[in-house]
Amino acid sequence: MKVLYFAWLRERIGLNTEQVETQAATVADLVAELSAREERYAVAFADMSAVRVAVDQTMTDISASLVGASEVAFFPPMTGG
Amino acid sequence: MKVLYFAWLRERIGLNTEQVETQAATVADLVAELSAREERYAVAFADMSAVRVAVDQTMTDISASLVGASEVAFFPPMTGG
Amino acid sequence: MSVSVQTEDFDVGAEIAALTQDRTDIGAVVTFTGLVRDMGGAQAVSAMELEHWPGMTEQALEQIAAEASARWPLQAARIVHRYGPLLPGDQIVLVAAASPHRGAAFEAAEYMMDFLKTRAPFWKKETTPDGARWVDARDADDAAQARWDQG
Amino acid sequence: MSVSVQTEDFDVGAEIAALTQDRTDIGAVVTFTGLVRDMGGAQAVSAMELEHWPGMTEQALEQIAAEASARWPLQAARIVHRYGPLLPGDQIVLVAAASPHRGAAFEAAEYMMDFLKTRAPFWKKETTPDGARWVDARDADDAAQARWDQG
Repeated sequence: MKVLYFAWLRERIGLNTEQVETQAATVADLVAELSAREERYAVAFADMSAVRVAVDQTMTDISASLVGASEVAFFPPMTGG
Repeated sequence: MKVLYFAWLRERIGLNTEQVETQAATVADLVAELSAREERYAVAFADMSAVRVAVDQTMTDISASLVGASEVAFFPPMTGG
Repeated sequence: MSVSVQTEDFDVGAEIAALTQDRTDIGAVVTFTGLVRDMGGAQAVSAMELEHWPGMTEQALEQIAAEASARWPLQAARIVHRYGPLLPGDQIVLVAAASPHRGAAFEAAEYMMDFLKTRAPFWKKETTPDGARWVDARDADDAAQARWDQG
Repeated sequence: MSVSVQTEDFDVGAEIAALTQDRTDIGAVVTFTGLVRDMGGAQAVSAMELEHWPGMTEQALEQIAAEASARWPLQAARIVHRYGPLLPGDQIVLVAAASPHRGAAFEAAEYMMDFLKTRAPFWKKETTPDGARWVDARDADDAAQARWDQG
């Protein structure tokens, strides 16, 4: 699974993208798995109400299924314009 | 009294400005006086619902007083922008 | 706040640059540019002549810009209106509003356009295949202006 | 309909000229230009860094322009958004809408800005006297976007 991080998630995790070996069935499972793996993920994902999720470039939420998905992106609410 | 004409009023009357000797007490009196004087005024002022009036550069209507006024302008509704 | 009544064309980029130059407190600039269309109602338009009331026009535009500046927190308001002979595709009018926030800039620009349509002493004459004709004022423009009275 | 995501500055006059070139059927062009302000909330801002999601950003902007074009009778819609390092006073974003009539051009430009604020994958980081900080999304921007659902 390709995982992308933007803005302060990228900074806290220290990566903008990585390839993750996972069997997580949902985004929530993936978040739990990463958070258990290393402190920097746990810190970044501490408040998921401040985190937005896209699966295969479609905005969704933490309950979304990862079955058949190839890319997950995590980022704060957008502040363009 | 200085009298100004714009757009099709200017074209029908054939002048953009003229000095008129008048004792007219109101704009309506001036319109009647000019219309009686020459056909071109009568034609221009035939439908006063299509004519707007400014006295001393302030928008007003045909019932406005001319006492103390030095300038009257006649024009169709504005179409700028 | 500044207005120009001129025969020359204008450059919207240069106008925005002049409004924002040496300032770092402006967050939003909204511009409206009006152009001569090749159709007036159902008729083809090959040329347009814009007549105005010199002296009075500048006053009317200044008043419209001042009213917008009083109603919204604007850092700059600008109106440029051309007169004289114009062709389809030519720019006629520019309205620009600058503000810290976008809502105010949008509303002020729209307000200035609505009042300019009904309150600035300009008259348009179009050349069509049937000859030249003076453009009638549109009821829709009066309605657009009137809606600001309720706000 | 076209969008650009770029580090370079843009010229609003040139953008309008490109939209209207060789056309005589456009009556109205509305533009919104967003600029970096020297204040973010109560704090002085000395610089800004705009991060985005390459590839996804272009798609999101194209969708916003397409939605506006479907909702209003637009003859052209254009979005330019910069990314990378910017300074107070710099232009960040341009939205432009061209239509035969002014109401549609105003509404479409405002619609595109409202959706761009909440739906385009950009993130702003400001440099302040207390250090750098990521800009929070504003509730007001969500509300501005939501109002189009009722129309």
